[in-house]
Amino acid sequence: MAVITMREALNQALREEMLRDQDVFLMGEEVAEYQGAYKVTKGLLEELGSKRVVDTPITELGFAGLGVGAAMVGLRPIIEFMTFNFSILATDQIINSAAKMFYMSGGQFKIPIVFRGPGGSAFQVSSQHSQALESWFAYFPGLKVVMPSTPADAKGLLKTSIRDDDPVIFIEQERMYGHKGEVPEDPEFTIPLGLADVKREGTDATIVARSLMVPVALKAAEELQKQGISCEVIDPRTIRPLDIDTIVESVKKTSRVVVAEESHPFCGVAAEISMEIMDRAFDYLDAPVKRVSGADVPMPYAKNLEELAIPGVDQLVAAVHEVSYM
Amino acid sequence: MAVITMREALNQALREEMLRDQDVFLMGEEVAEYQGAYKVTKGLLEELGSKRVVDTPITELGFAGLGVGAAMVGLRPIIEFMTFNFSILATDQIINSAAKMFYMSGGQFKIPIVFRGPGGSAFQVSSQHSQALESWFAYFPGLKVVMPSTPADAKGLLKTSIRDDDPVIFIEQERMYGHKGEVPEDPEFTIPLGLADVKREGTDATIVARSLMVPVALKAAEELQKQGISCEVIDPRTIRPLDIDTIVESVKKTSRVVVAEESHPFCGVAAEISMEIMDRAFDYLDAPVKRVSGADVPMPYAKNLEELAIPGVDQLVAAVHEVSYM
Amino acid sequence: MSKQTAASEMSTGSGEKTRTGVIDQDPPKAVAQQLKTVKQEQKHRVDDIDQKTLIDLYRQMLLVRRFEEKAAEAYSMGKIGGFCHLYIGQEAVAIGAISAIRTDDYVLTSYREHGHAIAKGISPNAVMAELFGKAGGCSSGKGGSMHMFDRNVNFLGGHAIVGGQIPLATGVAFASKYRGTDQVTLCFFGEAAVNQGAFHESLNMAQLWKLPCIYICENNQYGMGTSLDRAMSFQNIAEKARAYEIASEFVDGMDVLAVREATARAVERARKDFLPTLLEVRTYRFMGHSMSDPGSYRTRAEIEKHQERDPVKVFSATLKEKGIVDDAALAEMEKSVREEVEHALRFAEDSPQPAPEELYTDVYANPIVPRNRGIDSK
Amino acid sequence: MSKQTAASEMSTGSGEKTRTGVIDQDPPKAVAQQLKTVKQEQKHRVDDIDQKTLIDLYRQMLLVRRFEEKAAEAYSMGKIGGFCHLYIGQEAVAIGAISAIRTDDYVLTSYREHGHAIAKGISPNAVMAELFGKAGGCSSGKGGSMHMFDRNVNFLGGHAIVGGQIPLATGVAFASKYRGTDQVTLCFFGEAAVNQGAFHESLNMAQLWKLPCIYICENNQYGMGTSLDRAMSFQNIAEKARAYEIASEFVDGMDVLAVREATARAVERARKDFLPTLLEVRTYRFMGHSMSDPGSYRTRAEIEKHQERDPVKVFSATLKEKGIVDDAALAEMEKSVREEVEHALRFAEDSPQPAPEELYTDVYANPIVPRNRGIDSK
Ligand SMILES: Cc1ncc(C[n+]2csc(CCOP(=O)(O)OP(=O)(O)O)c2C)c(N)n1
Ligand SMILES: Cc1ncc(C[n+]2csc(CCOP(=O)(O)OP(=O)(O)O)c2C)c(N)n1
Ligand SMILES: [Mg+2]
Ligand SMILES: [Mg+2]
Repeated sequence: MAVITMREALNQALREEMLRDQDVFLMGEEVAEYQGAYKVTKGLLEELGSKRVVDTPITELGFAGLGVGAAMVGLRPIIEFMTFNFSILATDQIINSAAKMFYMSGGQFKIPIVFRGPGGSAFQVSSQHSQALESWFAYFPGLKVVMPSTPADAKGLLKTSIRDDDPVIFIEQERMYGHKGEVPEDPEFTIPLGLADVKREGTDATIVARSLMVPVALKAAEELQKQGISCEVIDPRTIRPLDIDTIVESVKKTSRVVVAEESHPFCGVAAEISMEIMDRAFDYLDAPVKRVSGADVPMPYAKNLEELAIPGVDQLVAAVHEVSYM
Repeated sequence: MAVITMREALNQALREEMLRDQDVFLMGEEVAEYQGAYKVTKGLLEELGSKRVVDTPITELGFAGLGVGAAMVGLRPIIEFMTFNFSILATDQIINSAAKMFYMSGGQFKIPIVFRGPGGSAFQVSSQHSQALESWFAYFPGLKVVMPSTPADAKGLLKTSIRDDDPVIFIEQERMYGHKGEVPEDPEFTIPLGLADVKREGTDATIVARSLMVPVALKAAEELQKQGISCEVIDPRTIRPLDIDTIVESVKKTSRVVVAEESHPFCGVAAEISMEIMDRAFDYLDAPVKRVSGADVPMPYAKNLEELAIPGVDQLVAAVHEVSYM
Repeated sequence: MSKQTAASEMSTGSGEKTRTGVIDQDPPKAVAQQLKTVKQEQKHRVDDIDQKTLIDLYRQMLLVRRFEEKAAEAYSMGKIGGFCHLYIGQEAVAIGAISAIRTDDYVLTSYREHGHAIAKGISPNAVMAELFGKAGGCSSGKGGSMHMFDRNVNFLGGHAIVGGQIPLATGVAFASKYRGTDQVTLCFFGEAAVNQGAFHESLNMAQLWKLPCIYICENNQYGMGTSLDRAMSFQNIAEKARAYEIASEFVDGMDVLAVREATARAVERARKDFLPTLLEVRTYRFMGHSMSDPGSYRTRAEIEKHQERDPVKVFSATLKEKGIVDDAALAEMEKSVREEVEHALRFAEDSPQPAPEELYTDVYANPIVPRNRGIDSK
Repeated sequence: MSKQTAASEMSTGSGEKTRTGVIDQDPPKAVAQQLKTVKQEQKHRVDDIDQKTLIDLYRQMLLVRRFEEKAAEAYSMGKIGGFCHLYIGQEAVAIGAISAIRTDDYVLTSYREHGHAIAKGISPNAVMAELFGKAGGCSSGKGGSMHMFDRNVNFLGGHAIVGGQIPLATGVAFASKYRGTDQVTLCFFGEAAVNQGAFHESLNMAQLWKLPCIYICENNQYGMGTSLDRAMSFQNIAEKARAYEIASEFVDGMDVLAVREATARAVERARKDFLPTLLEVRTYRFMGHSMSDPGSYRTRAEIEKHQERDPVKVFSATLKEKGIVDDAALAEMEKSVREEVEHALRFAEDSPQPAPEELYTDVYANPIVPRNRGIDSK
């Protein structure tokens, strides 16, 4: 297997699925001639042509809705938001059209669309350009929400998302495009949605982490191993539907859980996971589930403040100590 | 004290605060000449004039942003969304402008604005017109979120919200406008934000409920009383900031909690409350916190399905039984 | 040429000029067209169309009118819930426009869509059952008055967020061009939707990419209780097309044939050259915004003036004057339409409620067996 | 009259016609104005303005130019992070326009705002320190390059969502009218923002309610890598004002005096009659979209052609030719500007980082002592 970046893995997934299915097209700001603001769509215009790879005006509500309309009649649009921050302008079409169409038409119009792009914290771009929105979308039945943390997951999950018949919110962490990893070359390599991955096995405590927090959690687990604490690191990968069973199984083994997220805490995914753990494994818990989240403030620009706003290894280590009553 | 409807209580709050402060104005679709789609703004145009009470085009993003701009230079806009469903079109201005302006300007521009209107489930208007968005807004630091459940709370909290210097999302339950209750007449009657109210005292179990679920919870508590189970019903009233202390105090007394909400469950307010309860009162809990929420589906139109989608007394009673291991 | 009949020319994307059916260049508040003039115009148009089509058009308008009168009755009796926006007065728009397209063409519209749904070919039974929230409804009872859908006749809703259908329709048209089919899309919306950003964003994309979408603004002069001039700084909607270099026409929405002809011209451009068009169709709703609207924002006299131009009456008069129908034929049609509506009502009443388990179906097309269960009240 | 200097007339809200500074009616891709003609125009304008103002305008343009060159240097050295959008080439727009208003008037703009911030009166020190993310920055280090604010000079940001500032500015103008002050608001945005719904919604409200807002579209012909004609179906932005019945002008953005005059005309309408105006100011950015843009979507030759009309050079030439400055004076200004920029750099470097506890301040103006604590990582 080749070692490639998350960016390249996503590019491969797009390319392979577009070659495989003529109904798939890619649309967004600067996806074609500019090769993508983050270069995820590099080379696609040249290979697939301007019918399949379409640059849009800056008109998020409009082209998101256009994508949903095209999906109603059977195309399979991939709508890139230059960043998910701008998807906020398009939420009406994502929520009121994409998420509800299948239901309100009594099952007549499925919406096979992927909304994708970078999300989460970026590098020093302040609060309008640096925010995590997964819980926001995951709240709505009708949407699926996917957040890969490795190049292989990125590729396999994006391919599955494109083949899926429902609207999928696919959030790529803006800081992780350069992360490298081994990625299968088989064009039929896919990863099912709704399946968590145990990124590291362990016995003493469970860390549930997604996206940018997965490498942080793995580093924390290494740290803790040195101290004799064996951590299991679980990456749900799909936020909705959420594979709570895998998490609960781990909790039954470890009895201690930390949920890490770079998002704001209030009504976030960690809260949802904790509630579910409590519901299904209450008697196994030796300590309350501990949440380690991004700061409950808009993202500041200053580098030192920004660093403080995003959870790091130390905080995870401290949290595991806390649930271990150390 | 006079017994009046929620609608009238809100109308009083608007009128009193607009008479009190010339900087307060009210803007939205059909708020003036039509007297409000739900008649909450009845009589205000006549009494206060068209400078203070402004009908807008159907242009939610535009007039929400206009309100934020006016607030930057010291006016105190009240922006009515005909229903909060339409606020989805305005989320960019609510989140990226209103919620973040004070922070990203380093504390220079406060945004004293109230976004208000009906929210939650309405009567048979299907999924685009019947949804609960409180967790959605409460996720963002910088916003305050208020949801009254009685006419008195509605009046007192709306007055406080208008006087507050931060952006407040004020959600009135669409089905509750006709609900009646005693309301103080004192024009200085206000209720602080961030303060929960114990709507009923009890010793055996705690039901946390907001908005439409409060009367449901009170009925369930009555039912349960007959069965010899004494329930405490707590209404947080303000979702953000959340008065978790009052809830935790109750839990320490009852050791059993049900959180009721008509919203979808995933990443909702009940999840947040449960996580906080677990964090602060883990050792007091005799059972996992039980969530009773609206169905995890878009709201259907058909009356029989709609009824199934919204939690009722029976479900709350069953949930209290469950946490009581009955 | 009198002002009323002057053909004004509007610029189009390709520099070409289209004929327009302009009947009234006065600002919106101005008086409606004289009844005589409309009928005059309509009589000329009749000559170009075969009798069967004319009678068919009339019957459809009558059907929609009687259907909605019946729905209003059922609503008042509490058999229909929620919002219910009647189309009475505007029938010529949906029926004229949709008569100019094929079954495999697409239609999207707003919440005021009973007329469009029936015109596109959904049976009155299925529309009425949907209003009743029954399993036999065209959206299985899940959509209701504002969300009618039917895959089989390419009726793509029924959308309740003002302006929301405009980007969607643009996408449907995008798909036709993408696939190289010659299907066109009709997108209906009210004049108040023009103030939404979605309108602006969509028209720009449609002309930029030359998409076969026909934007039909049903200018009934009110958005709920707000008259056009209180919401829009420049009220000539057809002219706004210039900001996007889109072809446009101003059309008399009380004349079913005028709407049909203008739509046909737009359809030709769309089918052959993938070009979009904006039609501003001036019409008027005779009823309140929805069943619960007291309607105090306009006078009885204003409504009555417009009712003189009732599109159903005007058309029946034209057909009679032209000798295409006689009183007996009209009475016969009235009877058969009333029977059809009665039948729809009975169908709706007899149709079962959706089964309780339907609450949980149709959320996902690929439901991933939830490993997480029990997170809601079920 | 040659095409380049023809004064075209645009309709305005009140039916009145305004003079325009139209210099170029060709579609955007067409060649830029001949250098000679611009200078000709500018020389005429010089005569109407006092020397001190002229020199001041020049010095400001030079200051912004040198400031940004220094910022680019610091960025390359890693002292500035995030996005950094330079204004080089467009200086005449912000400086010309802002020179036509008072300190108590308001300015809002996009993320490309260093020039506007300095022109409105924020000290280069505070702007540079903000770029450095330091406590001495005009937004205390919390906003960064895209979010400069200064309450004291009514500089209201610095907004990073394309089009987001347009409704905000409309609201600021609403407040001036509400209070009956004669303050006007300048709202700057790029031409790509015109495609956003927010533009459409705002202009409609501004003209409907007659708000004293001046919308200044800085048409630099590219939105990131997308040229105007690839994103907008009808590219004459000034003309789009007709869809709202708003007054508009097309202005040469390479001539600081042309911008100043056009703005002054708009300001008069706004101050006296609360009327909005749309100015389309044709300009060009000489650098990439942001510091990280490789810029492969346009040729060196294209950029160089526009650089011949470099607004700073054109203006210094005009001033020299008119005898208002000589080489010595120019050199002196250059020196003092460079010193000012050096000083700003030192100020920024010396300014402390925000204290860690600042992470948690300024979230709420009325912080309600959180009864819930510890929900985040602190
Ligand atoms: C985004 C949004 N805002 C507000 C509403 C409430 N609403 C429903 S219809 C309507 C008036 C629309 O008028 P128009 O577009 O002219 O269509 P008409 O009702 O006249 O057919 C309003 C304000 C809505 N459904 N969606
Ligand atoms: C809503 C939104 N979409 C996309 C972006 C990313 N973006 C930032 S600037 C820009 C180009 C804007 O071009 P224009 O409005 O012409 O202004 P200019 O940069 O030329 O000054 C884009 C696409 C954004 N910031 N906001
Ligand atoms: Mg209307
Ligand atoms: Mg530009």
